[in-house]
Amino acid sequence: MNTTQVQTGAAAGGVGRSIWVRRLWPWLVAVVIAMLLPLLVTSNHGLTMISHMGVMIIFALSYNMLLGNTGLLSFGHAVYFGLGGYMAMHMLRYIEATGFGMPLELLPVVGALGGLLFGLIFGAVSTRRAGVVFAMISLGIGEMVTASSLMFTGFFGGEAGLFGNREAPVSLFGIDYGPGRNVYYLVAVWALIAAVIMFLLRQTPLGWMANAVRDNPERAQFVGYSPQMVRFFQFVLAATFAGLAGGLFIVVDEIITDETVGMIQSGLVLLSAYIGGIGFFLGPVVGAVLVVFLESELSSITDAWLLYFGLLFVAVVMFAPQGLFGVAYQQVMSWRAGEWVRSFHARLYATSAMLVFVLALIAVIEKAYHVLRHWNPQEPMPLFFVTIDATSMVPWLVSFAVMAGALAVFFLHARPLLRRALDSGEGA
Amino acid sequence: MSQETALALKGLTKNFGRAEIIRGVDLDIKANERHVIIGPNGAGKSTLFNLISGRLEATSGTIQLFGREIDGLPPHRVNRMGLSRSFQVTNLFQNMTVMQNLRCALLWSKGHKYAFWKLVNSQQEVTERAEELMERLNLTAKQHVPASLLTYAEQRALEIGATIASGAKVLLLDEPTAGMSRTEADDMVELIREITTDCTLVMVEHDLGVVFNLADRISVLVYGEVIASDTPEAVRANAAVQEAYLGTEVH
Amino acid sequence: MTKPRRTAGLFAGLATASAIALASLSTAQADDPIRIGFIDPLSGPFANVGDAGLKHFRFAADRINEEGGINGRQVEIVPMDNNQSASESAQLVQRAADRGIDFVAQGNGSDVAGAIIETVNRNNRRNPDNKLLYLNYAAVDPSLTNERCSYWHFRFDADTTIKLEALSNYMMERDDIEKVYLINQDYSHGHEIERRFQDLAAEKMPNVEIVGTQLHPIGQVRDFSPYVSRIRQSGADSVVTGNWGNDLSLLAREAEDAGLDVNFYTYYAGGLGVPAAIGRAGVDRVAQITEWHANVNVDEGHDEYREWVDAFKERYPDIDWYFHRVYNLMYMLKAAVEEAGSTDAEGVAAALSGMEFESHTGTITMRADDHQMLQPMYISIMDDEVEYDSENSGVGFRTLSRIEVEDATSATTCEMDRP
Amino acid sequence: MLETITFSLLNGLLYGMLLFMLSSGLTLIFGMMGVLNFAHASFYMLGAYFAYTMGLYTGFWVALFLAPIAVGLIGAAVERFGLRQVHQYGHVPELLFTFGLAYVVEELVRLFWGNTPMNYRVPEALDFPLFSLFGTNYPAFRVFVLVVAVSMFVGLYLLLKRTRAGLIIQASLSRPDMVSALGHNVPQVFMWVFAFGTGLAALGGVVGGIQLVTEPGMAFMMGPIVFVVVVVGGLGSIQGALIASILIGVLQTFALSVDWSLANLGMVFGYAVPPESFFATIWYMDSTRIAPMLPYLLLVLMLIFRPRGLMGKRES
Repeated sequence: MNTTQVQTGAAAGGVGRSIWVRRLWPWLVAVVIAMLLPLLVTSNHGLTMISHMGVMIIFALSYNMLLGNTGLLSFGHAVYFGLGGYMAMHMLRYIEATGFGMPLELLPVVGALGGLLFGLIFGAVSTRRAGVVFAMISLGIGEMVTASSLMFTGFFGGEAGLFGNREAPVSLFGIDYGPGRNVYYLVAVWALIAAVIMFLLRQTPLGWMANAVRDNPERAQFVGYSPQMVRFFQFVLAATFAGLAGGLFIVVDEIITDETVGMIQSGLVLLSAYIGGIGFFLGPVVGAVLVVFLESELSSITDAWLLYFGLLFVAVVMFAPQGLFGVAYQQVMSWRAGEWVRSFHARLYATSAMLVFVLALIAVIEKAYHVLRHWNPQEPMPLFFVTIDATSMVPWLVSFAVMAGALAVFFLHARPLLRRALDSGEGA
Repeated sequence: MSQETALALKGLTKNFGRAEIIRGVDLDIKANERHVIIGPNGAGKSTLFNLISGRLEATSGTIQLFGREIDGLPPHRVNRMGLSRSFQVTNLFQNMTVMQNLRCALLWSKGHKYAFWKLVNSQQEVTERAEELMERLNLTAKQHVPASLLTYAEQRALEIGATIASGAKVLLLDEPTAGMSRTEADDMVELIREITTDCTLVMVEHDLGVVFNLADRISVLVYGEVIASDTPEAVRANAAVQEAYLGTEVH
Repeated sequence: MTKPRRTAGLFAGLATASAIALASLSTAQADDPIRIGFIDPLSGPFANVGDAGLKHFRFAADRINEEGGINGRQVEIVPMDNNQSASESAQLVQRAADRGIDFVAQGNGSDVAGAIIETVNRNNRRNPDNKLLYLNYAAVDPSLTNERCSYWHFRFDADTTIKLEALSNYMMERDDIEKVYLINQDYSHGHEIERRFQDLAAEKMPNVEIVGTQLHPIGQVRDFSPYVSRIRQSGADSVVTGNWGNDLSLLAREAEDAGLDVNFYTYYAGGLGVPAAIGRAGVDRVAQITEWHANVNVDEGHDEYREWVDAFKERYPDIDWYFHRVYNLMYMLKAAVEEAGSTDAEGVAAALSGMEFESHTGTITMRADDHQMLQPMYISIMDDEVEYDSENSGVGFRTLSRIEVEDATSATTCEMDRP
Repeated sequence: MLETITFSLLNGLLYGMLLFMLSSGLTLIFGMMGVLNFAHASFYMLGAYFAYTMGLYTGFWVALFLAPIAVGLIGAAVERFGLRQVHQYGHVPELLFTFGLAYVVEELVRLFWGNTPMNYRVPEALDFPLFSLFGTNYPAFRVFVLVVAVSMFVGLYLLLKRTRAGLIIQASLSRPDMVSALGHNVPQVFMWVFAFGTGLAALGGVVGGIQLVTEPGMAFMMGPIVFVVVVVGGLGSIQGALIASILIGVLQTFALSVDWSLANLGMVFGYAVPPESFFATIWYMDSTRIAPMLPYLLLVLMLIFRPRGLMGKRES
């Protein structure tokens, strides 16, 4: 995570118009993608999923304000997401009951205020220290709020949660928010606004000092900053954006339950941010999109989806701690540096060896699930365009042989080859 | 030279468990003087700095900065009251560039505090001051290099730069020339002399050449006590000092 | 970012790729089989519960298919994993509608059931040409057929009110039940039982004194001994509990360990790991109230249904045919589709509403007022000498009493919106 | 009342000792390696499952010894091929690695043993009531659990205080950098400490799986509470873990067995909150309903006011 700490520095000098244009266009691309996505995704479920992606992007970015920017590992960030969501839901129900004139477009702001409120309360007690102490306090607060969700059923609606109807409030622009597509656009606009703000926040004095406090809290003190206050402000801001995400979430789902404040949700946002890459602004965005996609789609494809999920995470932590976005970024940098030209074949070779290994591993896992979990293991099993009998030895032997072969090729031949290719480049 | 007292230590002690490291230090440092603290290894010089800068809390005694008590305050509060320090072991934001390190050091003193509604890059005053500092530190060419990739001497220079950036009225420098070659050390001394024309300097130093060259006054710290505090000439002549320190270490 | 162009390009590529992947995944097709979306936890902590339900549905579907299907169309069960999450379930309902699935079945968790009702209502309002029916096989919160009742929801299990009604009719005739202790999980299901049973005791069980009520946190208690010692101190002779899963297993085992001599009247002692976890500790001690249990077939001589139960056991040796209501559900759905002539939600709903069906246990009725099934109930107690044991635990259930339909019913406050 | 207190104490102690068996290994691993092992409860679960499966072939008594060893070896492998790789990136990735590992282990357990609870029972030799108190039987197996836990503590204590290996471990609990300074092969030491710690957790699982329920959710259920114990006791302190385990065990058992609420306290001072006011929910909340929250409240308060825990020597 130490690759691109304060990425603003390089362009520190003048702020000419051309730089602004260059800086602006990635955002324009994002806008265009967000606009066009519903043309590709037309089903209601698909629209809900991409709306969830938008929500998760805000949530994961807010999480990264803590972990990536300030070095605070939180196991309870969902508290602010969920409580923000509940605040917004109560407002929605109030609108439904009384006809109060708050437009739907502004409902997420109520969520943000909820996140802000609880961020102030819990932030005050938890940001005195960083590191393990902070992590454990966040865990404790998360568990406490979860436990209290069944105690204060008036607020949390018990285990059944609370429902609302997003068609009840008026719209600022006269939009009908019944159809999922219109809700998606609302999410997209908010996600973009939130992302821009969070991007700019990284470049403010507070954002810089958050990095400083993460790397060297002591030095930060000796330039006049209280690390606790820096953490506190970052924490409160992160909680506010988490609350905003929660407020949007209830607009999409029209239901909120206590699982939104729970450990699983907190774990999910941590996974999203980390898998994407916490050292990059866009890392959590990639992670959020991927995690929502996998959570939503993988489960309908395979029984083993939680195992794949866990393995993916472990693999990222072990082999790509800079995150998937970080890996991609490195490859692009390497491409720019011309390393690809001389190592293209070696790269292709190593990547395909690894790919073969992963495919064989998937085959093994799928077969194991078939044999151990299917009521009738003898039933022919479709696997990679062929149909096999998972109870016979042959497919297993083939898979294991392929796995072992691919690993051997990778470690004994491909990797040394790749190293040599890269080294020779440095020498030249 | 004004006779106002910049830094006053009274009966300062510090114990670690049963070990007494600082054993009742009284010291008055006048505004705008260059005051060097010398003493054998383990005399408690760094501990004294840590007490003054708020990194450690004193066991007893008081510390006053321009007449205001600062003992017991956290380091950032002390810093905001106009006292800035450097470290013996380079202590920078290693992942940040030279420019970023200097800007971070400037933000508070330029009144930006915890602002999250303005961008660092659009603060012209901060940028200009940082560029000015880099110029003085001879680091302009390296402004986009992360601190961790600088040479040792450059890191020391940046360390000093980060310390003086805020324009503190009292500077505490902890062995700024440690580990440097002769020419590097000379450059450093020149730099220090230049930047401390209108502020108070308290410095720990081993290199006696540097000490006598730079100091207006010298205090000698031995086993947690100040045994002498006077002009360089007087200290040089002081019998107790010669016995306790110079006699044993200087040939 | 220092390298905006590169990163943005990557992001664009990734987003486009995933968008295309999405698009390819979600195309609705209406083809041959009649599909039932089975929404329950198939992974995570409650997976065993959902998994057992899925096996029931699959087995019944296969039977119907062997018999020629429904109107000549095959029945297909589409498993959908909701992770026991209400909001996840709401999404799955949408997905089912997208895929042109006409029926969704769910059972675990009244919170999830509530979310599904809401979503189905909303879907049927917002997408009138893609309507869904919700077939509920186990969620027992009374509100689902009272204040929250919906025309699109059909409940095949007896709700809490009905179960307690039946239980109280049994208890009022037993003169050895004098002191009852209520221990329940601290959530709406448990609250409902506590409240409702107290009302019933006041109403019609003059012989029964409630000597204590206790709510405990759900799924959190590892050690029930404090509760057991309270039950002992209260002097209770019977305990009524709606606990399920570990909360029931641990409670019963603790009672056995401590030598507490009371009878437990439970909802869920008969399946999903509980018999194995309680084992012989429950003999003549742990009773359940259900719409059926395997030894009913022996007592009442339902040979055809015994064959069904045996075949299920052969196919899934780890568990037993437990949800008789899945049988009812599937065959009533079959009858309704045949009557309506299509799987159109409105037609099938009209046919199901008020349908009378000859099940193995007698005539059962889907009450038209609130779409609540009315059926006879059985109170049975653990016994290690019956023909069918549960989940290979060595203990099964012996009928204590059969409660006829008229004693197992309750009024409804449902005011249904009908199309 | 005496009955309630006696049994609460006994049961609290028992539950506390179970917690201790899990947390001693965790605190050891943390103190030594600085790794907060999120997967620790997963090894506890593996202990229970291994013992159950082995017990089918070898009987309980052999499994009691074999299962912890087998799990310890798995722990060693996890350290050798997983953690060590991650170690270079720092403590946060290490922690996240174990976080992911917990997911994977749970899924694998579900895969191999299925979703339903195992029929893992008290061995016949211990299946009798040992004594009877106030008319309630106290099963022999519980006493056995206590005996195992106490002998584990004593054994651990002697190992740490009386043997050379123990002295090294102790030294490095307070000063991890010492180990290498003393010329020990640090990775090797880490591996065996990790193996040993996970083995201890597995031993807890062997008896805990019987006392509680052996099912795939058992790790998730125990995981957070073990953290509470270790943090409250003081990271790296075995004695602290023991005290905190018993404290939390007894605290939770008491909260569950005594009906109590703030209103009771209020009555002493002749003060009551009107039932319809905002704070009434809290005011009239039974202690039994607050019980699951108590350990976490304790955790947060402890971290705010005394971050090094009861017996800890350093903060983190």
